[in-house]
Amino acid sequence: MVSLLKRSLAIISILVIGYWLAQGLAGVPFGEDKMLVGHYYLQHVKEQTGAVNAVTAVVVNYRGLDTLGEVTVLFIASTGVAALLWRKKRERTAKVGGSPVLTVGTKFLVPFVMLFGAYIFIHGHLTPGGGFPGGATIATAFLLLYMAFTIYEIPHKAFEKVEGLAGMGYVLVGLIGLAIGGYFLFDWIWQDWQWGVDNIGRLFSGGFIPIIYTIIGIKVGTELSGIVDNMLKEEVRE
Amino acid sequence: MNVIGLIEYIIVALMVISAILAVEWRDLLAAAVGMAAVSLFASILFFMLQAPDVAMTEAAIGAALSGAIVIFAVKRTQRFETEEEEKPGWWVRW
Amino acid sequence: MNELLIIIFAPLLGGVLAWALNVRGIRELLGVAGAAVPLAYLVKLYSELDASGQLSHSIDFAGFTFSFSLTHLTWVFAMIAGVVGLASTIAMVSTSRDGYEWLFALMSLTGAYGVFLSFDLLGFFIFWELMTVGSFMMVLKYSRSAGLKYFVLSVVGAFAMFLAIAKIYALSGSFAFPDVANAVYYAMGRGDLALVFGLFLVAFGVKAGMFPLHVWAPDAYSETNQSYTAMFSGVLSKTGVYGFILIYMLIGYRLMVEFGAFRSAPKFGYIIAFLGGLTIIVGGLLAALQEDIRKLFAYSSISQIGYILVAFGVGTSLSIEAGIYHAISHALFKGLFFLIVATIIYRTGKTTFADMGGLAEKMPFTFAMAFVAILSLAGIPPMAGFVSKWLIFEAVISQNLPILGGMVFFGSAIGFVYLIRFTYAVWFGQRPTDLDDTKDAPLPLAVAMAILAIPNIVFGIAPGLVVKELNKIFGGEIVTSPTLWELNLGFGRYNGLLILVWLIVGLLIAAVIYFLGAPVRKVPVTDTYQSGNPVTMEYNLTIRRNFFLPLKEALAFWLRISFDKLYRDIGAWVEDFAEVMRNYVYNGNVQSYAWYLALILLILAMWGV
Amino acid sequence: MNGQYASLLIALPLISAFFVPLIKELGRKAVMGYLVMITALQTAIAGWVANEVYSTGKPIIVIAGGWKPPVGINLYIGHFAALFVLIIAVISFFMAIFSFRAVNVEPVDKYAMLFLLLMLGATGMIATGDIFNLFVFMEITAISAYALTAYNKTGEAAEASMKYIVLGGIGSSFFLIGVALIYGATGTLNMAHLAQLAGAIDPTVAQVGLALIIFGLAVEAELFPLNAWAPDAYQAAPHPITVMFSAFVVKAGLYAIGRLLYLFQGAEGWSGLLRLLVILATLTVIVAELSALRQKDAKRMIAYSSIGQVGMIAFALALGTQAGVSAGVFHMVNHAIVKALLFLTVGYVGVALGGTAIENFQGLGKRMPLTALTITIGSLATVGIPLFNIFWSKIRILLAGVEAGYSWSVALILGASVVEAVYYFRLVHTMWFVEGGGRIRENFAIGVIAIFLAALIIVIGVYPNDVWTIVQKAGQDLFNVANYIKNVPLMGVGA
Amino acid sequence: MNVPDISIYYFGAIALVLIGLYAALVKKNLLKILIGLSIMETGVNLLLISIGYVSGKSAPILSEGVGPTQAVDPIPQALVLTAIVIGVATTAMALSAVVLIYEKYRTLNVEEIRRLRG
Repeated sequence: MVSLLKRSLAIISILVIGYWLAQGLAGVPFGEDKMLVGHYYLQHVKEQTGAVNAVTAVVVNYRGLDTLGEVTVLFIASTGVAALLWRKKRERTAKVGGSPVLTVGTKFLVPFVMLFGAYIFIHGHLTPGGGFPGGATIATAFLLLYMAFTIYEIPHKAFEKVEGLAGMGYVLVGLIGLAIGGYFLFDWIWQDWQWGVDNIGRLFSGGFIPIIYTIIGIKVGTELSGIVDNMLKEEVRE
Repeated sequence: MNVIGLIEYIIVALMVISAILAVEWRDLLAAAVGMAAVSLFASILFFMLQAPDVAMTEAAIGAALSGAIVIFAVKRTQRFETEEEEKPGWWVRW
Repeated sequence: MNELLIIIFAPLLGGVLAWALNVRGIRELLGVAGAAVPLAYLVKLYSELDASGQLSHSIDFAGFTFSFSLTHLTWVFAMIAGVVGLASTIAMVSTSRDGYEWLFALMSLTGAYGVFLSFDLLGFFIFWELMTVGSFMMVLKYSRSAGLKYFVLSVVGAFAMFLAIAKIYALSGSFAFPDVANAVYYAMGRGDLALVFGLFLVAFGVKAGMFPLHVWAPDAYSETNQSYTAMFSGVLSKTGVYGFILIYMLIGYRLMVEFGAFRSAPKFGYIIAFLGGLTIIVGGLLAALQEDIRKLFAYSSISQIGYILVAFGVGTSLSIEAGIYHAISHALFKGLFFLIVATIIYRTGKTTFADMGGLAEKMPFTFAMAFVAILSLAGIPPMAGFVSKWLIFEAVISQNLPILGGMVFFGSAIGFVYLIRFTYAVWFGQRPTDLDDTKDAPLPLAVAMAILAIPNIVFGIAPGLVVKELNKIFGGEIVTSPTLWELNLGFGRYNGLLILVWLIVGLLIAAVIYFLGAPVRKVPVTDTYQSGNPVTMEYNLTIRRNFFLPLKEALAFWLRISFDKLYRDIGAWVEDFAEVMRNYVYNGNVQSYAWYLALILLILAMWGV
Repeated sequence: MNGQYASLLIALPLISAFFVPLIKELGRKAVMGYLVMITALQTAIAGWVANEVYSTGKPIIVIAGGWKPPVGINLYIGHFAALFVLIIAVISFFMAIFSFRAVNVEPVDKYAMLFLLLMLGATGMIATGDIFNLFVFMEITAISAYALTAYNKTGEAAEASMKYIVLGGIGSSFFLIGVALIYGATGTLNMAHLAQLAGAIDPTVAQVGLALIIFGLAVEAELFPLNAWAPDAYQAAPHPITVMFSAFVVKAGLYAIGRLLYLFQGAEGWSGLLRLLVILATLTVIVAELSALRQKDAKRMIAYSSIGQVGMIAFALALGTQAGVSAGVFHMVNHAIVKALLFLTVGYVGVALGGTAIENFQGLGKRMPLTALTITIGSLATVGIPLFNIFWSKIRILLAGVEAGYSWSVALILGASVVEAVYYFRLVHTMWFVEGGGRIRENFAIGVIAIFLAALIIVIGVYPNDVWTIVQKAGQDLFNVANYIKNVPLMGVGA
Repeated sequence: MNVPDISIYYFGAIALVLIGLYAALVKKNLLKILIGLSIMETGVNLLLISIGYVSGKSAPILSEGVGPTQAVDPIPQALVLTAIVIGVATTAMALSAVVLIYEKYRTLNVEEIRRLRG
């Protein structure tokens, strides 16, 4: 095993670092109200963005650029994984399929999982959860298919196009905001057109948050399944 | 020490233990499961910290997908951490 | 007054154009024009300078203000650069083949002009670097090791100077000489002052070739286009000498006040003088032991610079004037010597004494020039060399500094020794068969040699010309010269014309005896020098092959301590240390790299906690 | 076209990257042509923004989503950001042209996407005015850098990328802890708002938080012990990517350190951290220059030299004086041009002669005269010869260094640059004065770029006044936090 | 040296971060280091959320029952949403690099993967 001296040295150093971090954290007491900008958000989220779920409003509307960056990061990850594991001819090497319970269960469950995923990201501005968990749930649906069937493959060429289109959609929404409202990623549906101002708390409210979350949901779903697909294929040596 | 406080301590302790096990286990598959467990406990903690969005995301992405990806990576590389004795001059190799 | 800028940048412009239009005819023309224009301007400006005493011009460029000025002192040094630079460029017409050499030779000339004419430390540093790079690229073309040794030492010097300049700038906030002078005088602490003096000493010592830092000179002077070496050793070493004068001008007074005097010479001056003395001895001795003609003159050039340093070290205005006078005469006769070497190599292609001999009949003009140079270097009366050496002797002796006086006398003796070796081995004796058809110097080289020989003679016979200029630098009658031909120091007089007349009379008598008197017999000349011990091949001491072998054996002990080996060892050690450190630090193991991160976190933690 | 259209700097590369999968089938030539067109468009926009900022003198504040700064995220495109976004765009444009010739490993559409997103990440890092947004853009740059380092799919490339990932991952995690601490202490994420509240933070939290943030950024900006990944990443990445690494990815990290360092002037323990940074920066210069001495591979040698120069920039930024910061920014601009030229030409030699080992450079003067000439100009510039551009910034940095009282570090840096001169002149000697093989025809486009960069070096070297005035404005923008706070339209956000 | 009394959540978060760092420092297997890295990111996310928590307040879903003053701080939750996905993206990239390394080097031992050094 790795020699005792190295492990003990490691433990001592992480303890010292831990002590230092703890001292830093002592200055930020747990549970106290440390909010400054947070209060502004909580007070104004309803009338400024129409979303009931303050986190979603912050994620999509107030700090929209972060989420745009976030979507790009996932896009880079899926492109990077595809670029690195790219081979001329690739095939799935799974030899044994799922047990009958899994195969039958998957055939029955997959549509519902996808539906539930769609539900999550469509209702992002009302109930907890948004584009990311929704997309991830859809990806788990595809994962189930991969687990159950040895020959199943997602149509990755089509998925890449969907990813591209979804990404472009998001930026286009932002650019429309720039064209109409004068600011990039400006929520013109809520601020300019005043749609759904009256029925806060129901589906058709929250400005462009549902639109963006749908786009993110589809994008995250396709990207994560793309990553899973790339991971599961190996090169075919003639 | 009310019940909620006790549950917090238990879950944090479980999380830290599963983290230590995830790092110490020689079988990489078990380590991947350990990592997923850490992520799961973290998701529960998020729930207790009044952050449902994050809890769902952590559960969906952290536990399910990153666990799955690591398992696929283990599938394509090697299952067990190879064991070899400590060569001299362990601190620096050139 | 942007003539000063024209003087400085004309050579560089000429060089760049010569490099760009790389056509045989035009390139040479542009190069020589580049060197001639500044000389013409200097002469034109002499009258205005005489009237106003100082012509200055300042431009602000890249956020700094650069000021240039032409004073009597800088005029003298600029004239040295002009004359020797022009001669060297004319000589390069025959010896250099491609535009590369023209570009960098003229760049170093621009650097030299810039160094002399700049009136602020930053401009001084920039042109100093430019000069170093120009001369380095000339040497790099011929040999990498010599080039790199030269570059490393001179860059170390340049960076030492930059550190000193930065320290002064941090204090005074501006680079101009006047502000620097009073900033150093009023505000600089004792420790900083010593550091700045040490750094300047290193910087100018490297370029002048002072004793411990002279190792680059022999290789650099010999491993490059020989006609460029005339400028290299003639002009560029003078920038080092000018630097020492700068030390006096800028921080000299404060140093004297701070560190006091040592037996009538300022303490800091005595250091310079002592190192200069060592340079004379080391340069002279090593020159005598050389087998290669270029190396011989390289070492002799170092030892002559030693004279100037001794003169500056003594510190009286007479000695400094003598030093400058010797700088002028050294530039002239050393430039002349290297042009002669260039001609010999150009014609015969040989560089070591063993393959040469009996060239006097074949190359009469070059031999005449060599004769003038030899007289001047050895310090025989009618030549400029004698006047300057005489002034230095007078200055040193009048300050009764016995050790320095001893070194100076030893230097002129050893100088004579290696000159005999050169004259006899190259010009007289048997000519090897393959040198029978060697022709005399080509026109450009001949013209160049003439340009340098004439002032050698003129300044010897009429030293008043030079002394009148030098007195203007110091503002007083340091060396009175009643007529053009006489010098009067109060405790010593010299009359150039009288001695010339007596010399001619003596020559006439000798010629009469020679032609009429004793019948001349063809005497078979054999190099015999056995003095009793058996003649073995490696101990066959002819004038051409290891003539000074016994001297080398006598000095064997001292020769082992060579600074050249010391610097090479330091260089090798640094490289080995770098390799070991790199393999330890970047050992490729990502875990070690993670440990480095943890280490930095620990440092932050420890320092924080 | 009001200032808000500057957000196109972020939107354009993003939307064009997402567009690439749709034109994937049109083949390698179309994708590469598309890449060149997009980078040209980005250069045009960056030029317009720079002109706008420098003519009006006022920074452009891009407000994302219409919410004023402490509530929303703002992009602060001041003098510095405008200058550097332009540099990023121009160099990406050149590298897009160079990629035509240098990148022929298969999934070229993926390369184009990652190329654009690397450019986006660096632009975002420099323009953003919010520390978490800085983290996101840093991640975009980092992850696309990981992917591009391993793009050649050789064993070494994957190894270099893995090292970069492990170290970058640890660095960004600690950066996030720092952001968490600073957010916990102040309650806001906007840089201008933070600068106002910096004085009121509890001393230990400020010290730990600031130290962690600078630590996270230092891994990205290659300070001494943290830059162990850099030589491998530079060597293993495709040639155009190495140019982008050394020209602006490192600079973005350095800019972030500079910006955050001077934002937190009010905070506790600030001057102690500054001294530590100066020591680290000096160590970076020395170790990097010494490591480059006996290198067998020219690209790795220039990578070390680039790290050394980056260390010098970090030294200048950490001096804590206005002169130091302006000198550092001037050196950033010069270093970007010179290193772009060097890596471009050495990369091209690697492409033409197969591999960048020093042996391939023998007699390059005869084989590829144009490339050899430009490499020589680049080397002379890097060493700091008077008539070239780095000389001016180097002396300014060293003067500021001695003025700030660090004369020991200045002496060491001067020693290191002597070492640098030695190994560069060895390369020059191998190229010109050693016999080599037969003549090789040189690509026209790359030749034009190389000549343009070399000419730029000499022009700045001979006449640096204009560039110096621009750079001084950029330096003030970075150093003068008071007018940074004044420019950002902060909303009063009460508890 | 007073041991700072921090809450259990902070302790858990720091513990995760340190365990992740420990894995990177001691473990020889590359995959184990990446697992450590992922655990470290989870720890940081937990730290971010626990900084935003205000005791006695409910989730920031401002439905009828919860007014603006009873909600926890939404900003850290927004940040963590992004950070989690960034963590997954980094892990995915790292794993594909590891797969490539294993294909070329046939080993995951960190001390053997050292072709680029010096």
